[in-house]
Amino acid sequence: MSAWITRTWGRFRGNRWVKTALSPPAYLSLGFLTLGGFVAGVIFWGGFNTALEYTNTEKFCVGCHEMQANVFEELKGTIHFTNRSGVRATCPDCHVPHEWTNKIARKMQASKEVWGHIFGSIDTREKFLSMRKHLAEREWERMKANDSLECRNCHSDESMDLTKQNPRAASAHERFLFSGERTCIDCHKGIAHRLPDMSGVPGWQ
Amino acid sequence: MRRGIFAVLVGAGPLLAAGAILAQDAPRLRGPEPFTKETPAPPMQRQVTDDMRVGRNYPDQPPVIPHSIEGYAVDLNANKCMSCHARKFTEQSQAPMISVTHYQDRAGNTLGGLAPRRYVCVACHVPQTNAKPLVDNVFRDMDAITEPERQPARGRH
Amino acid sequence: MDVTRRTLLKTQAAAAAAAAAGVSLPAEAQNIATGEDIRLQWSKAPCRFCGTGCGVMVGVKDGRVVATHGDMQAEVNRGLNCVKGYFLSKIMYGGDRLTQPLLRMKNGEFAKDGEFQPVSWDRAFDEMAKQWKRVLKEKGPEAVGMFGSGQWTIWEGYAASKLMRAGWRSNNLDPNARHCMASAAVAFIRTFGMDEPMGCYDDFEHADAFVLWGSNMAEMHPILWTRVTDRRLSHPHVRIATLSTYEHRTTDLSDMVSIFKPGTDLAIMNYIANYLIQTGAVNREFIDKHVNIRMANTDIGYGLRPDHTLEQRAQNAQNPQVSHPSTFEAYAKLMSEYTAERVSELSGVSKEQLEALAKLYADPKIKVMSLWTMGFNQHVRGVWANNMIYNLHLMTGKISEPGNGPFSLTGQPSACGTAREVGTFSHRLPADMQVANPEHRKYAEKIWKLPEGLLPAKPGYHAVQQDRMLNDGKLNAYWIMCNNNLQTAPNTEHETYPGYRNPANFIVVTDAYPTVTAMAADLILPAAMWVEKEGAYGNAERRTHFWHQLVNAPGDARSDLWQLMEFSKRFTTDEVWPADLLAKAPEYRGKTLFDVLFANGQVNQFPLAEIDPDYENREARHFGFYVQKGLFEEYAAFGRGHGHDLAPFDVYHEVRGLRWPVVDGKETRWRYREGFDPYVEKGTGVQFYGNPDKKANLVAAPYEPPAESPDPEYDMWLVTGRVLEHWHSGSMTLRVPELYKAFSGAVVFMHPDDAAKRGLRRGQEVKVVSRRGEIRSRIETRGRNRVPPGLIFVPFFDASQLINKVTLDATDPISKQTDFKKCAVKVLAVASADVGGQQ
Amino acid sequence: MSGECHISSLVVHSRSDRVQAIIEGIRSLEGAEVHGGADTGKLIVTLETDTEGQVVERINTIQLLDGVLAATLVFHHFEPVQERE
Repeated sequence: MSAWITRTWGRFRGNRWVKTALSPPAYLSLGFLTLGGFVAGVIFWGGFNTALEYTNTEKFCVGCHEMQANVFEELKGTIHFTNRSGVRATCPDCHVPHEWTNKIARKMQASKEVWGHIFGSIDTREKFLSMRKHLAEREWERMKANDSLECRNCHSDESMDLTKQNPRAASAHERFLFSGERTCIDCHKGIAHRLPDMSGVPGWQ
Repeated sequence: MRRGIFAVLVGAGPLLAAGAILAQDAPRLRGPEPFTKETPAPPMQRQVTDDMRVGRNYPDQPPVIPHSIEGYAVDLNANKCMSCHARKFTEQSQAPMISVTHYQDRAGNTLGGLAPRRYVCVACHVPQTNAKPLVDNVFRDMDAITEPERQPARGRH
Repeated sequence: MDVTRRTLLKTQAAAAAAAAAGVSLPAEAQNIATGEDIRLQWSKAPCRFCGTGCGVMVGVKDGRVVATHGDMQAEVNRGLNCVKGYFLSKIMYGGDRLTQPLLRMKNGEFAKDGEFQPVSWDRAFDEMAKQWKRVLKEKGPEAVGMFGSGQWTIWEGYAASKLMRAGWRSNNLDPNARHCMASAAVAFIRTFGMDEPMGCYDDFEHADAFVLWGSNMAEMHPILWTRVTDRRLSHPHVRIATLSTYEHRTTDLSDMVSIFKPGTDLAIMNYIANYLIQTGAVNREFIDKHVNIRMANTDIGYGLRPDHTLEQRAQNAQNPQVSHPSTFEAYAKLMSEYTAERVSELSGVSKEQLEALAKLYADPKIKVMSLWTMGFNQHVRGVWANNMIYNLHLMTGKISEPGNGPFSLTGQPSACGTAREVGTFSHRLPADMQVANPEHRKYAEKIWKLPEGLLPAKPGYHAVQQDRMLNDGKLNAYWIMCNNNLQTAPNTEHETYPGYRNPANFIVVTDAYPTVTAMAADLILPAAMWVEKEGAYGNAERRTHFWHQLVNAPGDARSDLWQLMEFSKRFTTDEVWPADLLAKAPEYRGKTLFDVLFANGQVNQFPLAEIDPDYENREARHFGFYVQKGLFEEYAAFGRGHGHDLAPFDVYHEVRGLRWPVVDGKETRWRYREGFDPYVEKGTGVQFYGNPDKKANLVAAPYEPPAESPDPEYDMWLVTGRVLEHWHSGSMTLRVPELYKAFSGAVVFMHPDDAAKRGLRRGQEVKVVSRRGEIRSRIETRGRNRVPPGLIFVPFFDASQLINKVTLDATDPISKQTDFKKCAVKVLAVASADVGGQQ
Repeated sequence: MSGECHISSLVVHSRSDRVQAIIEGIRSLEGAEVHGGADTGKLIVTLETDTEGQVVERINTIQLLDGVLAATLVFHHFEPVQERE
């Protein structure tokens, strides 16, 4: 694998156009280069962020058939889609970290999803269902690792009023959430999408 | 002739001698009066979520569910009910354990876990809304019959 | 402090004093009740709801039902009940039980526009007899009719059939099972020459694959679903495939789910047939030996009124039931049109899914059980749909053996036992005989000991036709028993209600509760229900199941059987039979219908002494003989020796039901198969002996579209049906608080995108409007049913939201069964000024 | 109504030849019930009264019945009365 990368990189560097692009400029002034670099940087950076923000909308997410027909369709029947006060969660609210570094990291992971889309690895319901466990586990792991950060962006445990929760929920939160023994995703799996085969998942049988 | 039918339709405002009906929901049982009248749809009822156990009418009645089960999976992948009511999870969840009868298969063998025939919990156990009963039910608890002196007057709240 | 607490404290106080004094107190002062006090009398009975036929144990104390639970010894359910079954104890105790007859009166006289007033049974029957005699005299037997029930006990249906056909000489008798099972029943006879399934519930424990065609067993047949899921979860190789027009609790537990466009199930079955033919999966040997190929008449209309354009345009609306002998090659040619591409496009089911489904049928190693109920039966091509599924099983030979077979589920507790076996349809007699067949009539007249030529030959009005004839003033004396047809018939506002209130008509409703139908009647007769009478039901697997009377009905409420028999005393043969007939048989002159129908030396041959002394039997005590036994034994004579054999009466009180034919004391589990069915001759393997040539008929038919489909104005499909917690029109289950509170009112299940498109939210009030009528309801975008865009589902149990004002009265032209699953509607927000008030 | 409910029990030692008369005497008192003990002469009696004073009053009355040897209070419980909604 690494040999293949080295070889490919070598061939890439060997290309004439690439060589030209990578050699130092001979005729341009330093001022032009500095200013031009700055302007290009602004355009590039602004464009990058705009594009990035665009990929952070639900519209973008459900632009793919895979998301539209499977996970988004399932979300529609849940409390995160319709509820009392009309505050709803969109795809990126739960699946994209708000903080920049994490966001970029998540976006890089997401390139794999684009790959999957292009090569049709879940382009039918059947394929999606067979992959569901794998996909879900990845999200659970991620949320477990960041202590359910995306849940907490809206559901802060410090702002919870136990008198407004039913007794069962209040006692579970007191025992497990406030104590730090568990994080949100440990108990609240399958609340926005249907569950994969849960055999072997702790807390399920 | 047409007018004749119309007169009868309008005149049909019958009153029943029998039975006490709570007025606001009566159309659910008997329909509008007359039949052709447009009936507004009452609001959808809220789920009971107070976690208070509800008494059973007799020992074999499956207990009703005192909490919401909205979105709970009972499918080939998962059974959400069992993640609290299975024996091994009740200590943590403090939920009642599934009845011992639920460990028996169709042939009467006692199994190590929930019998597959009992997998669909909601076939027997149902959540409740806080809708007011449409009409009194005068079913009498067997205790009320065996020990009438111990019973409060029923159905009069 | 309530009385209980006071009593408890006093008990403690007394106990403390007794302990101090060393005195032992008598039992009643102890803390725990013991001994006789808590002893209950337990007896068996079948459940009174769906066609599954679960056994229940009923606990009685001081003349009241105080407990019920699943009968461990009942083979059907082995101790389980669904939530409705577990609450059977409370269905008889609704606070508004009818306890006396109620007649619409003004100034002490019957008046169509009067108000209901309590009257005695005598007064009620006097008025009823007067009206019946008036109608019979003015218009003849064709103007009297009766709408019965698949919830009637066997003897109630049998007594009704005798009274209608032999007493009043009218075949205008139809059961509500017409709305429920007619397509299945007709297709059974069309294919096998005999009604009802060849297999039984034991198939559940043997099948490798279950294919559910439009059936939501998880809600509608929950206990049979426990047997399917038990099989699936205990045996990993087992697969469940569900085809439906929307997703629901059954699809949750299915391995393969195919959501198809309403009505295209026909095309899917023909695709599978084509696949079997193309891939060489047809069992030619089985076909050659046991199957005839026939072609059905096509373009057969939609069972609407004859002046409807759809009927006038249809080529074969007059003879929809006809089919012609054909060949397998012709059949294969017809099926070859149903390619995966075409059917996938038509149905919306992917080619991959279609093929996966076809493979279940094609693979000879996979034992397949096909299951269906209203999806097929309530279908404008319901008979075809039933035929097509038989075609698949006949082509593969997967039939009449453990685990392999098509299985028609039923919706009512005695749809099979009473409606079909007893023959309470407008065209039938007991044991699959037909009124149009002179031999069959003669046979019936002989068993009934009645003069030859008495029974009318012309089939009577079927359910939907009865409503139309009432509406048109051609059916004028009408008795509705044990059903709630004004809530459950189609297009009620235009076709059903006007007939009830037509001044030319006298409408009698027998029911236990004031239902929508009862409220629109002229005379209401209070009924005894379930274990308030001795009864017998027949379930979907041919199981006949008895119960004893366990408690008395309240007040003056009386069983349907008592009402039918008692009312027959008010007519003499001279009043209702033609003079020329009586001239030929003068010995019948001057007798009451009760004398000739029930006191005929057969029905009244069993004395009261034969009744189990542990049980009350009000009807028997009233008439002076063991009524139920007499009726049953006379009825059983129709089928014994003809493949419908029933066991002796008393046996059924001992066992948890038996599956007919019962030959030499043994029930039959798989009919038509050697080794299981005693009627199959040795060495033949399989014999479909219902037909004279002992072969089954494979009846080929094409796909034809529904009567009404969505268009730009009425842009949604409407599908109606049931929910788990309520049974049919809810007249019993809505009166049980726990069941009412479990599902407290009908809603419109709608896809969230459809709601969003119309600016509707969950819980918002809407109008559901069709070309026939409209109702107001509320939007549900979540919950147990997940409908696809373009389709809504509305249950029919809620009388405040009478969805059958909206449905279309199109029927299968062959079976005359209504299609409650397909019509076009639009859904509109209710103007904010009109929104229903808060409670 | 006073707002309290007092439930108490006593053992009433009675002369065996007077038991029937004593039982009748006790039963005629408001809120008093005899639960058993006639065969041994040790009657088990409960009292249901509105105040503590009434308990004492009833015991005095019982002690004065002809044939009563002793009336001993064994159990006393009271709680506020909450009318059911």
